[in-house]
Amino acid sequence: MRRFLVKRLWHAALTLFVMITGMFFMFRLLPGDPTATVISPALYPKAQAALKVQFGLDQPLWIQYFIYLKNLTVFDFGVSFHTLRPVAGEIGNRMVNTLVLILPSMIFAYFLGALVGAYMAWRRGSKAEGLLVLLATALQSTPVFWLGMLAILFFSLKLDLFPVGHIVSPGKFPQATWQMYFSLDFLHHLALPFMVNVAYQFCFPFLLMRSTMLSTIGEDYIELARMKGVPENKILYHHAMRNSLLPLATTLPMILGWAVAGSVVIETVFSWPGLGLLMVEAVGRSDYPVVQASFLLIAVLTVGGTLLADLMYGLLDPRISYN
Amino acid sequence: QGEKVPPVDFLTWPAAKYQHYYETSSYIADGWRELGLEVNLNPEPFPNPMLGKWFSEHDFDVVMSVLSGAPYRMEPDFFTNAQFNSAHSAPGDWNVGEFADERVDELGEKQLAIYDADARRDVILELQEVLYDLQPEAVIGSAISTTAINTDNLEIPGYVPAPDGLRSIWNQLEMVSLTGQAVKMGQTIDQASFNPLAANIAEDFNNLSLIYDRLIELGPDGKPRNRLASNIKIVDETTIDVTLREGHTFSDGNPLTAEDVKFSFDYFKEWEAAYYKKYLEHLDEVIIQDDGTIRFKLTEAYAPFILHTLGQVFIVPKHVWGSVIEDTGISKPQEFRNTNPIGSGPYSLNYWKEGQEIYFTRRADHFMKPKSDLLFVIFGSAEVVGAALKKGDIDVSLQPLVPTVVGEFEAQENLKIFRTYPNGYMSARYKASGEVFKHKALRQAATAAIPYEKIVDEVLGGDATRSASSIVPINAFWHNDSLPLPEYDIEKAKKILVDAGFTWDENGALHFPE
Amino acid sequence: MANNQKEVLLEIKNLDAHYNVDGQPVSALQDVNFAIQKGERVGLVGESGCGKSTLLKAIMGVLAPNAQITRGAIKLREVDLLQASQEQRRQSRWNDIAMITQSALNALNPVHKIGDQIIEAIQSHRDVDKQQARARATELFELVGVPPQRLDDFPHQFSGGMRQRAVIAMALALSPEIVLADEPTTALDVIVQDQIFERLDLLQKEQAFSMILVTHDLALVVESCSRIIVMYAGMIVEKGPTHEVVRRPFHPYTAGLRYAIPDPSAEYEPISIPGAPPDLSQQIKGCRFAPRCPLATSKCELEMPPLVSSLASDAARQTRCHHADQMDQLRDRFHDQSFWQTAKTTS
Amino acid sequence: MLLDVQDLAKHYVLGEGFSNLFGLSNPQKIRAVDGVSLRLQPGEVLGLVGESGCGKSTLARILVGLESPSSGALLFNGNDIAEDIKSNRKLFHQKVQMIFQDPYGSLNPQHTIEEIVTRPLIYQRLGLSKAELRERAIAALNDAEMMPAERYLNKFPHELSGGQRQRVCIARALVLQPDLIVADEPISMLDVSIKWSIVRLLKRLVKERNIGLIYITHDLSSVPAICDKLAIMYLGRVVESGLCDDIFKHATHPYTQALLAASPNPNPDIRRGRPNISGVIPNASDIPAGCRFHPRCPNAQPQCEMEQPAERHKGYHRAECHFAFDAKTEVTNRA
Amino acid sequence: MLRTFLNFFSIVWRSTAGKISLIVFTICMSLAVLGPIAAPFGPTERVYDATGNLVRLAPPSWDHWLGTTLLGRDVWSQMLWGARPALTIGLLTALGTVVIGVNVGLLAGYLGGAVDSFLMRLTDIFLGLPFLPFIIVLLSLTGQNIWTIILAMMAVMWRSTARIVRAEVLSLRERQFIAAARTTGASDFDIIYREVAPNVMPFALVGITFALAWAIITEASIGFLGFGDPNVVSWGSIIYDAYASQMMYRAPWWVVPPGIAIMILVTSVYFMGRAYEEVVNPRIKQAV
Ligand SMILES: Nc1ncnc2c1ncn2[C@@H]1O[C@H](COP(=O)(O)OP(=O)(O)OP(=O)(O)O)[C@@H](O)[C@H]1O
Ligand SMILES: Nc1ncnc2c1ncn2[C@@H]1O[C@H](COP(=O)(O)OP(=O)(O)OP(=O)(O)O)[C@@H](O)[C@H]1O
Ligand SMILES: [Mg+2]
Ligand SMILES: [Mg+2]
Repeated sequence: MRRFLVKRLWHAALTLFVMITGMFFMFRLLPGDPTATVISPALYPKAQAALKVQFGLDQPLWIQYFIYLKNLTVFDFGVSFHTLRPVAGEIGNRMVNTLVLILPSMIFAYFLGALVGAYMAWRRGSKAEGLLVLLATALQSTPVFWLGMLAILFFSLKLDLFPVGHIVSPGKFPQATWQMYFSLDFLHHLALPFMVNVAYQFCFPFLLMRSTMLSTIGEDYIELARMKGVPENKILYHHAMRNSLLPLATTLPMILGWAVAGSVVIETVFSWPGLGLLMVEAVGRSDYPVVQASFLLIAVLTVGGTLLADLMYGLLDPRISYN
Repeated sequence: QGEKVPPVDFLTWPAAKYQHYYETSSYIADGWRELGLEVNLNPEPFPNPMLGKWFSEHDFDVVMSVLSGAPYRMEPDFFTNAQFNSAHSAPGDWNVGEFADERVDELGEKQLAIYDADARRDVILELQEVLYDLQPEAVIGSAISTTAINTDNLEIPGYVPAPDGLRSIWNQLEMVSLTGQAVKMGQTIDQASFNPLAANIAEDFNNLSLIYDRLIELGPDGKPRNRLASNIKIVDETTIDVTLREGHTFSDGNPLTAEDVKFSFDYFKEWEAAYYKKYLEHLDEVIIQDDGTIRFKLTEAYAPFILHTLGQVFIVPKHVWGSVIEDTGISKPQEFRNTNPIGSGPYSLNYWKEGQEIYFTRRADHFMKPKSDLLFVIFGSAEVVGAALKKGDIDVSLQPLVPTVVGEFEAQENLKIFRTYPNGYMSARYKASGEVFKHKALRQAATAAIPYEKIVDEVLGGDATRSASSIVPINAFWHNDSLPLPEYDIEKAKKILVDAGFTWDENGALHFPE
Repeated sequence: MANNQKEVLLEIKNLDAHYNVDGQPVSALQDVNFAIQKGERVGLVGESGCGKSTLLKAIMGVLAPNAQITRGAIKLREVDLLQASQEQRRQSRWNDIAMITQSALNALNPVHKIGDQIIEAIQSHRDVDKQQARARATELFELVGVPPQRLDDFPHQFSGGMRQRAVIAMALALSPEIVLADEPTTALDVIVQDQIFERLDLLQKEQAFSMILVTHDLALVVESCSRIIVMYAGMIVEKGPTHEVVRRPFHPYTAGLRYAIPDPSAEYEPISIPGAPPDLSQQIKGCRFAPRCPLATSKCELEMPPLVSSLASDAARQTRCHHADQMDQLRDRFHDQSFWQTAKTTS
Repeated sequence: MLLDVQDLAKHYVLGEGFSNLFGLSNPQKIRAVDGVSLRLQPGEVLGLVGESGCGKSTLARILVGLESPSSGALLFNGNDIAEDIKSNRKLFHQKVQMIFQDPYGSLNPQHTIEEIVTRPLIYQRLGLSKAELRERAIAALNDAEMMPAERYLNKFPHELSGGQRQRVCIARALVLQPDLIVADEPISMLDVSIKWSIVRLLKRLVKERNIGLIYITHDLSSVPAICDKLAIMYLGRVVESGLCDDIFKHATHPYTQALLAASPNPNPDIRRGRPNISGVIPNASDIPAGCRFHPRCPNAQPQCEMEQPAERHKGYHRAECHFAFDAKTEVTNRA
Repeated sequence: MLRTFLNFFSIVWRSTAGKISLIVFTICMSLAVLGPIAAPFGPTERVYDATGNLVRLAPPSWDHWLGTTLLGRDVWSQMLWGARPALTIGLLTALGTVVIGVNVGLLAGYLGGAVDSFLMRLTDIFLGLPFLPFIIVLLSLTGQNIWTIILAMMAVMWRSTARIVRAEVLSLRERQFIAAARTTGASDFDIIYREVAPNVMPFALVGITFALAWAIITEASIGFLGFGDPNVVSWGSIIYDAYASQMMYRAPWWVVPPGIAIMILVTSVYFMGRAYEEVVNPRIKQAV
């Protein structure tokens, strides 16, 4: 176990390191001058040079790289080219906003998807199952931004039930940021993107759970449980679902990182001031310290999530012994 | 028959994000095709690499130039001499078309040295005339931006038609909230920085000018008005004396003195604050004459100094910035976050929820007499801003409304529409040093082959003002209104070409004169 | 119980069952009839796919969803299980009839402890608390010869033999009257197989349950079952007291099976039966074994032989063959591979 | 001598490698094959019998060159196999073929029978034309009693019965005309009713072509029908070997005796006694000291715990037991 | 290879859902091929009425089945033109993705050892990348046209296929027919590409369908975020156009059709993949 952990941590660290390096050089070596917008070509040449010095872009590349690495060790991600503020602070807030949107909806969607998926597999062949599978696939096939637009069109504009976007009503911003997350107004704003995200995220766990369940149901131990006279609903939850949950539960941590990355579109539609929106804006402005740090954050989430998934696997499946 | 005119590389904006600009260029291209030109629209992603091709590489035959208006750009030098003086053709400078003409250069230099507005005006008008003839660019006009306020919650009794409309400090000072709360204004761009040395986008300067005072503030009419200055005296071509308003204080209660003014100018220059570099170029020295008078010594005569330098540099408190490097351990003042800015302006920053809201509390004791608190709300898209305004969530949309929805907003009882005539403009900027448009006749013909009316009607929804000059009519004092508006006249265009010896082959393709 | 008169515990009557595969019925069981008496051990042999597991699952009432019983009755002490309600059947499972499944590796849920799986079986039927159930599980493990402290192990931590024992322990948890064993030792080595059968013999003596032993291995049946049922392609082709059936098979298939097993004491070489079992999704009119049978005649192809007593002296000795009466003369020829080669399908 | 195996061993070491740099693991040594000697003449069938996990398959994989031994010598036609493989792997594989236990798993499900049978020729880069390939495939299938072969050429493995599949495996092994065939439990997954046709086929091929066959099984009862010689393996070693008849009639190692006793007998007139060994085969990573069988041996003496028995023999009949061929431990099997 | 493809269609055709999706997909394909010919107007052509006025924001009518856009473009024509980029990008990306993924998976899974470690670390790195933002970055750096979009998507998407294929190869590697091939003298190359590869083809095909579905949606998302090819009208860019013109809630005929088209196309692709998957391999789970 300890060996496994050390090995996995080492892999994770290596992965992150390569990503950091790759990202750093990607921005600087690929065609297209990222400084072109930070340092607007519309500025006078002298002003441009001054800005270059200000951002440390006048140094040789490898020195920039080592400075970057050195700063990373103390969690200094550099300064945003756009706002000139430390990137960490820039991202932190946005990340929280993204997480309050993504995390609950993902967990809820997973929960719902797993339950419904399991139940539908249990009732395989029924009309309801066919319909739900079709619906889930169609939802999965729908661009989420379009789904969001329709939701706004219908729920916000037609029915006037929810705000069209943003995170709180203008002027209702409480003094302390954390208070916002507990305000009714915030929940009111959260509702619609939350629902859209749930609808979208629901498909994957639903379909996955259903298909794993279908193969689990054919397993001999389900048959034995039935022979033992174990009541049906107990077979469903204690045996079938417990086993089918494995692949699903273990994808959750990994998917989470991806969901944060994928929040770009949903945040755009709902003007949700989260990390996704920030990333797109930052890419548009070539604010690569911000982009790099966001990517790093997501990579840490994903790599960490994968690690967690592997550990969870061991926890949930006694057959895994980490040797 | 001469060489065939090579295909025209028309650098333009991506259709997706900058629809109007792209469409305008596409209408222009259609017009030119009728002249027998082959035109390739080359939409490049904005800002990158489009800005690079536009400003650094000058990689185009013609570029769809869209320059935004801003109060300081009312200064006549900006859209004339700065853009067309051959000395400014280096990469990164404003003469992107590498246009060169002796007469233009000469007139341009001349107006810079004239402090007397009327005398300078004559030169500027002449300069416009020369440019009109040489056509370094085809001016299309400027789009009117339409915004709206919610009259249930807001009144603007002293509204003035400034080129930046509701964003203008003059109008924001006049906003009176009827709800007793702050005036809620929706926009899509967050503040980048409250550090005046680091700021470089328009919205940043707008909000900074709420917090910090300048010596001069540009009036809505484009003329300078005193702000911290109570009097300005041109002593000679290179010496300007400014008398300071008395008894004013910073928001932390410390008095604002001549020391602070000198400190600010010296400080911005010393630390090479990027944006101000150009404007501080000609400043030689700041001398405190006495408690209330500051003398500015210039290296050479520079007429825009009043507007561009005195009207742009923010006066920051020496007691804060003087020690900011030592206090915070940063290496240059540009790195200072300044989240709790101390200024002498009519408002002070109450809070800033990054990416979400910015709240300004009015300083009742300020000489500019702000009427209400201001709350800027940042939305993700213009669409949402509009929707929020209609629903009454916000009082003002700072985001221009799309022409097609204006009617819808107008129809709503409690909304009032404001049309703003900005001083920016759109043009097809020729690369005058390039193979195609080095021919004056071709530039003139091309200018006559642009379907102006269609563009205004169909692309800009009728909400645009045409102009013959790069100084647009809203900048009334400097604008040369004697120049006739160019018209779409394909016959006239062809005639210009024929006269200059251009010919067409059997496919209708245009050929250079022999 | 007091007297020697054996009572019939389980009776299968005229059972027909099929699977639906792509809308086609696959006849898996046809006209199955037999009865089990208290305390006896019956061997059920036949080639792979002949319906042995289907029969056991039908008795347990856990047939796959695409299976359907179209006819017949399964009577447990005169109660027809096929008529019982879902809940009644659930109650009856494991309580009355328990099963040792074909592959113990897959039959144990990999994520639950073995002890818990036994406890679950007990608690599904008895109103006992966990302690009591666990005590019973401990007792069972001792019974089958596994150290009780290993109740807290997971299935993958057991060897094949131990797993099989655990499944046996589970089957005995509620002291059922009938135990169905579906190839309990096929996957195991001979020595382990022997150990398990030794244990089973012991337990059966102690607990007096009846047992159906399903296997491919005729030798195993010969050694451990008093009666034998031979199945071929979903039908019972022969049944009777084991030793008699093996010594004197009346069905060519039984003879084939018998001589396909190497017998170190005999002089013949083992034979193989040419061809393969029929495709059960096709309608078969005649004897299902006819295509592989050296005795087959046109009658065999057209007419399904009934399962009838083949020996006047013993009603329990039954065979499904038109030519059973010839077997006494021909039996010796079945040792001979070339005789088999005369069957129709041989290429 | 077709095959001469001398003191062959295969040890797997688990948990070595990079992570061991941190000293976090203690490598585990699995002695899968632990000193095996065998000899085989052309035209002979050697049976290799033992409980699961005793190393039969490992030995087989070494014999066909799928794995290399940790130590010991392997002479094939008098040449060292290791050398053979090094100098010309392809040629070696032409001469030694293997038949696997699972007739489904050893056929590529995506290939037709023709492809399966011709692939060896293609891999050998023999430069045969399409027609020649087909011809040889048909010949091999005919040899494996798949008749008429043409009918099967375009079928896929899943369209065949288990017995037919195993014949295809045999045809694939034959197509290169090998000198030695190693068959690892070739009939254990087949139905009783067809097992013997496969066994007979193998036996016929060995005799007709004068090739060697190593027949691996865990089922002693199938051995007399095919094997000439027999080797009993226990935990990576051959504990008893000799002529088939000798062993069946005069098994001398207690393990062989137990194996014989444990096999059920189909003859109702014979009652066998139960073997009196206990426990299960230990793990190959944890082989008992002394005689490796002693923990389960009914005759174990203190000496057995201490020292590894030397080989004893009586003619061709050999056994590794301290008491082999002693009159008092010898059990004469039922005749 | 061809066999597997034909097999794919015949298997898909077997189930009802598969049949319907195959028909829908074929219709979309033919739209992509014929669309530009059938389209009444060009993708950016402005439509004027008899009096010379721009026909802007016209609701659906007989002349304009799906109405017109703010700048007087025929939405129906744009839909027809937009099918081609959606499918070209989708198909090429899916193909490229699978070719890379399958090869990486094959090599890593079969060769094992250092090759495997290296390739899997590489895969881990790509798995850690935020999918959409990364593609956007690539596009903003390398320019935005169909080919860079395809390359950028390919650069990220191969990772899932590689993982799935590798896992499968790991289990295939232990199958006896591989050992059988080795004992007949097959080289590593022979084994990888002649023995193992045919067996991962079903995975590759399922991979293609999932990658196709993903690519189409991603292309739309890229278009929606304004990073699409500025010279190409695609379904995603139509939605973006409406969005950027602030017409998304005012001109439903403009926004709804591209969304529905994407939904129908992608659904049919998913269903084809699933119909195939259910038959060939119940083990293939949803491509993660
Ligand atoms: N769920 C099912 N759906 C369709 N056909 C089935 C199903 N289960 C079994 N069959 C078929 O029914 C027949 C009988 O199968 P069964 O499992 O009862 O045989 P068996 O005698 O137990 O075989 P084995 O010895 O291999 O276990 C076979 O032809 C089999 O293919
Ligand atoms: N590649 C390997 N790495 C580590 N251990 C192995 C490997 N292959 C085999 N072993 C171990 O070597 C021992 C012998 O295995 P082998 O497969 O040769 O046994 P076998 O006699 O063929 O058994 P069976 O009858 O089950 O096929 C076993 O303990 C096995 O776990
Ligand atoms: Mg069975
Ligand atoms: Mg083996």
